[in-house]
Amino acid sequence: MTVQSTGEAPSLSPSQRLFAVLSDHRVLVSLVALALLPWLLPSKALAVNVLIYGVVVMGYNLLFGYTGLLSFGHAAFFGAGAYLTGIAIGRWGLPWFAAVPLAIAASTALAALIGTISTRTRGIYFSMVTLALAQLVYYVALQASSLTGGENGLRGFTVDRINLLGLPINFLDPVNKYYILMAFAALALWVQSRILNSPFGAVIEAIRENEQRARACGYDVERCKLIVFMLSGAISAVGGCMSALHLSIVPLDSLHYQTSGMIVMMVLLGGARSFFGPFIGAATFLILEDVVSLWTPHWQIVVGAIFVVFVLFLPKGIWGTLLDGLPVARAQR
Amino acid sequence: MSTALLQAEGIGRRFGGFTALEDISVSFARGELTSIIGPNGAGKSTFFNILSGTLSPSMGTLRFKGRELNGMPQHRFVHQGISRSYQITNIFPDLSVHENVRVAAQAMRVSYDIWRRRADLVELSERADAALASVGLIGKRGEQAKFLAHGQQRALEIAIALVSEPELLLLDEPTAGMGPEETKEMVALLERLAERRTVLLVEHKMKMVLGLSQRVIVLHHGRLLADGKPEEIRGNPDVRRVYLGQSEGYG
Amino acid sequence: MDLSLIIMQLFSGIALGAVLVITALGLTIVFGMLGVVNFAHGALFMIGAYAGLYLASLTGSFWWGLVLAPVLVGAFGMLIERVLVRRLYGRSIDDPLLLTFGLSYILVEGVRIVFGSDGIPFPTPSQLVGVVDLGVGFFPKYRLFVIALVAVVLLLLWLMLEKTRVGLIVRAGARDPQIMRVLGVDIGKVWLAIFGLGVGLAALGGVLAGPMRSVNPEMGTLVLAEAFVVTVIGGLGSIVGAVVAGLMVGVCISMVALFAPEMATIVMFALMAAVLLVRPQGLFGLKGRA
Amino acid sequence: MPGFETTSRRAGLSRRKALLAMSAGAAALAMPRLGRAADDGIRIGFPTPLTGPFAAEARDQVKCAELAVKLVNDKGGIAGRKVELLVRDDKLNAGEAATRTLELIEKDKVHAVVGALSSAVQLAVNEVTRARGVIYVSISQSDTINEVKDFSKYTFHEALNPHMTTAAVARQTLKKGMKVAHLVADYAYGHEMLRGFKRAQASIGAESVGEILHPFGAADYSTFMPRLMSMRPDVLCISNFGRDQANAIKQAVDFGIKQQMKIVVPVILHNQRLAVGPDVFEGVVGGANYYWGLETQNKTAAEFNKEFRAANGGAIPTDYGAYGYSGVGSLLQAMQVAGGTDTDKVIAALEGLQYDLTKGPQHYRKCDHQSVQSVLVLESKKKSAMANDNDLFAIVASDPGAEEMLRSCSELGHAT
Repeated sequence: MTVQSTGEAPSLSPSQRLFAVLSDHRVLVSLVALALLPWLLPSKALAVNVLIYGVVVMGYNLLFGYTGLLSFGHAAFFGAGAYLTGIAIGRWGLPWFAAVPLAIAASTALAALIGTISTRTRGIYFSMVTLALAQLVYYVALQASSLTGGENGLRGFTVDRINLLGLPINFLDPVNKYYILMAFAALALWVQSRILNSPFGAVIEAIRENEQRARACGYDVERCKLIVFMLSGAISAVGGCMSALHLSIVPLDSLHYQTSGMIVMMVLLGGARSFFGPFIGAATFLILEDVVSLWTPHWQIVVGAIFVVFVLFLPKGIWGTLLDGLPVARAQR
Repeated sequence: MSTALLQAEGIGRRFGGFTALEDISVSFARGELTSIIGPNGAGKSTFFNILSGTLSPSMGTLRFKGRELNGMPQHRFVHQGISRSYQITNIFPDLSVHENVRVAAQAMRVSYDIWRRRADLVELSERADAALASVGLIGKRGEQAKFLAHGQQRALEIAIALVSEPELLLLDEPTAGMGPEETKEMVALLERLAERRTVLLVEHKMKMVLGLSQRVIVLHHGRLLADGKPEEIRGNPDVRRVYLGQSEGYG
Repeated sequence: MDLSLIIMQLFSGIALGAVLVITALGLTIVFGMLGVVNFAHGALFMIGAYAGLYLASLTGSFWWGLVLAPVLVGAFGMLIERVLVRRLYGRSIDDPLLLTFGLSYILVEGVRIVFGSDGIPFPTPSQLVGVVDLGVGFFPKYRLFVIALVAVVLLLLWLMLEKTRVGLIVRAGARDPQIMRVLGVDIGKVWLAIFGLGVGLAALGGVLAGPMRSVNPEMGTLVLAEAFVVTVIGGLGSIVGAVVAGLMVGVCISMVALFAPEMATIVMFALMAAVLLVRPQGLFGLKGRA
Repeated sequence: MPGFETTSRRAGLSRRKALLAMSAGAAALAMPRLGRAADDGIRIGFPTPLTGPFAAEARDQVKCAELAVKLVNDKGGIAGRKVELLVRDDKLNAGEAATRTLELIEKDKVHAVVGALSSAVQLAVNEVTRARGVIYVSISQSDTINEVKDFSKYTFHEALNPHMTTAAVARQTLKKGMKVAHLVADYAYGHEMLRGFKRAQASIGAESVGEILHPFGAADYSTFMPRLMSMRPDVLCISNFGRDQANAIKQAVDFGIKQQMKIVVPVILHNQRLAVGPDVFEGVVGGANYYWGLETQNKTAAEFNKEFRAANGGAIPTDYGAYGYSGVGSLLQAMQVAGGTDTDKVIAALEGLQYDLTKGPQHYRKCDHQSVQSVLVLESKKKSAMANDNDLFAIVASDPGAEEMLRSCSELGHAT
């Protein structure tokens, strides 16, 4: 995953070279796959969901996969992104292109707040504190119903037309909507890729690998954790903005800890610590839920069992396990 | 005393009701290789952890190049010029050998840059390679650190500590768990390192310490028992009684 | 405000806190010994309520349900430890948490399949129906019984920890698992027993809550969040902490209910955030663990 | 504890049925994926919470909706076109519901949507349908959807609303000079119920002695009981729903509240009464859209029960089930009148429709599309007074439908 300066390059087979090229252009590869997605899945609504949750989980992966911090409260940032987009458009009358950056900025501020408290703790404590603080956000949203719509959810901000360089585009059309939202995803993918390739990207991996050593190397570990918490929250909030524009409502459940749990499930399913894992995990989870819930109303038992199996036997997720199995890929690691 | 690089005055440390360290005052001159010895529970590790910022002292002051270090968080110590290794191998196991050292080098320059490409920071990569070369690991630079042999991992940790170009290098039992062959290589490495910087060692292997060090400090029950040249320590009756007699097996 | 009303609220708060204490205890003991946060704790609480109800209807007596359900569910907990959780010792501390999270989905859905997704009536045992005049007002007999029973369980637990060899091992092990190796204890067996004890306490909480609440597959969801808050406030792994924090949260909720009832749920999360700001390791938590 | 076995057996039976219904739905979804646009059937989307705490209600709704479709298809469909019901699990989650509705509209090209149980879900579905000009008949009891902010010409509300039920219940239980206390769930639906009660109480001349808002979804209500008792009211109005209602009543009974005062709820729920048992609910009075026992005094109800029993092995339809029947049924009648699925024609037909499907005449009011209908007031029976397991309630009154029972159009913000 980490980009290494080219030293003595071992001789690569053509397939290995192809793989190397693909992972060097991982953003492009992701975008091509995403562009095909709506034509492969049974419905456009499902494809948009993969897009949205892919971005949310990708942001979460920065924290969980790359830095090793198991947050159980990431719904707070997904929800905050969605709510603030909706509130900015519906209540304050802002256009969507102003509402989205505002929502991301405010969600990042929320991440700074929650991060300041939670990064003071370590290990399991961190998980529980993030969980409880996110629940606090949930209850605040429930109570502040004049702003959020409370239990009824936020509505009344349907974006039906988007003006692109003077060209009005019907945003209710599922295909248009998908590709416009894909632009958000592309931006998020690019930013995530830059972060991972940056010096800071190396720092968070070092912290995950060995926090004590990272500190002894001269890194302010607590501050780094706070920064990555904010970055992670910001990227997940992008997914929230997309969700608000897509559904034209914000359900209160988007802040609930079960949403956080779903995000964790998705990243584990796809493979933490990998660039493609989050989207693969989101797609697998959502398709699975779609298919299994058609067989039986007890789809949760299947989802739960699959999750248990992954924790026990495939902790690296689908993509991680695939990489381990592929000699082509192993040379890259 | 103006030449002292690091100066400890009346250092003490308590854990709850237990006093691990009491009233230690020593100073370390530039260019010396000093070893700290003492039987188990003598307070070596506590003292070492205080010198490297891992623990803060309950009392006393610590000065580095005349600047007080009390209350400074651990990560700032490296930036002052104090770098350490750990008794139990402490590296980044899943990263490549090169990345292990490169990320340590990076700490001295950039921490929070989220936008530049790290591959563009060529100078850091070169410095990492130089550090690897100096501990003889350059041939392994592409391997995952956890697959190195034990002795090589210890050398890697020293490279990590070295790459910050510390004025004071603190090494906690660098030969722990090593066989005679690996130990010999490590001693040679330590001698080379000591030529250019101040080194402080915590060690168990008596013979090695006495042969290698210019100065030896002996701790016992959290107090300073002896401080002097190796030959003085060898002749010190107190040291013989509490330490040398018991640790024949380490010799 | 009326003094008698405040005293009544205090009783309500203690009764509420008593159930919180029992469930949080199970969570905290398992964490203290095994370093495992059991995310299925809420689901096992719910299973406890169903098991109590089922056993009560089978034997015709609430009391059998009260005694047998924690034992049987505790044994089920031991099975979970042996078959699933044990495989994860030595792996990342996140793994048992994730595993039990998945497990909670299976348990809740399993109960829906067996007992249906509606609630099921869990009548108060006939001996405890009705109210007692406390002088300041009427209070349900059953809730007084819950307070008393929890006090007895706490006493027994305390005696076990302080006076028996098992207790010694548990206390030593909670401080440092290495010590147990030195003592020559079969850690595997101790962990098995502790996990069973923790799950049994969750089940006991469930049976006790049964006659007070609607028994349904989702009843554990809120309880899990509450138990988390209590253990975090008290300090993960601290038994005293769980007791103090449980009662504190209960009384806090009931007092807030008097002045700003709609805030009753938020208050415990706010309390937790406040405690964490001052003491990240919780009121009675060990510093190194936080 | 005999309630235990009967409940689980009942659940088991209906579960198998639901599974069958589900797999049939699965086949229906999987098969026509290729040639959806080609066939000329009429497709009605039906989002309902098949998973979650209201699964039992949802299953009853599906059965009733399917019955309504079957009866129309048996008579040759609408203008020769067969009607198809596309059931989707909304998981009681507004986001899930919105996604499913988008799928129904974009992929399955449904002609109309009927359904939703929770207030949040109906508003989410409505938001999606109204933006896309698809008719939606809501069967959730909250009336936020009738207010001008959420309303659209595509929005119809078949269910009762809190204003109607509280008025009917208050008329039967409150008298001039009575003291009334309120325990209210602190969210929009709870506030709606409280508003209804207070208005009815003011017109009757009863006096409010206090109100307590409780957090939505709370499990413990004991902390509110001492204060409620200290208010010394004659009647306690508990304005919440589902599990909240069951928990609140159960704990009020524990505190001996029933000895001091009468407990009254806006809507008395068939399934919650089953979940908590007869002893707890004994004497509680509440409103309802439907109760099978109406068959002894109402011909339509007898007819509806007969059809339902025939289709479901002798089982009786529940309150929420009846909504599924009347919601889909009224829409299909309007489509018959319109002679097809043309949206504007169907809307016009719905607005002019007089229908009688379960309990007597109903029609949609022009300004807000609220269904004007009768309200039942029920009292939960004592265990010893129950003739059989289904004999839960006594009918206290059946208030005939009238527009005067509703909030006025101008009050809801509509142009009059």
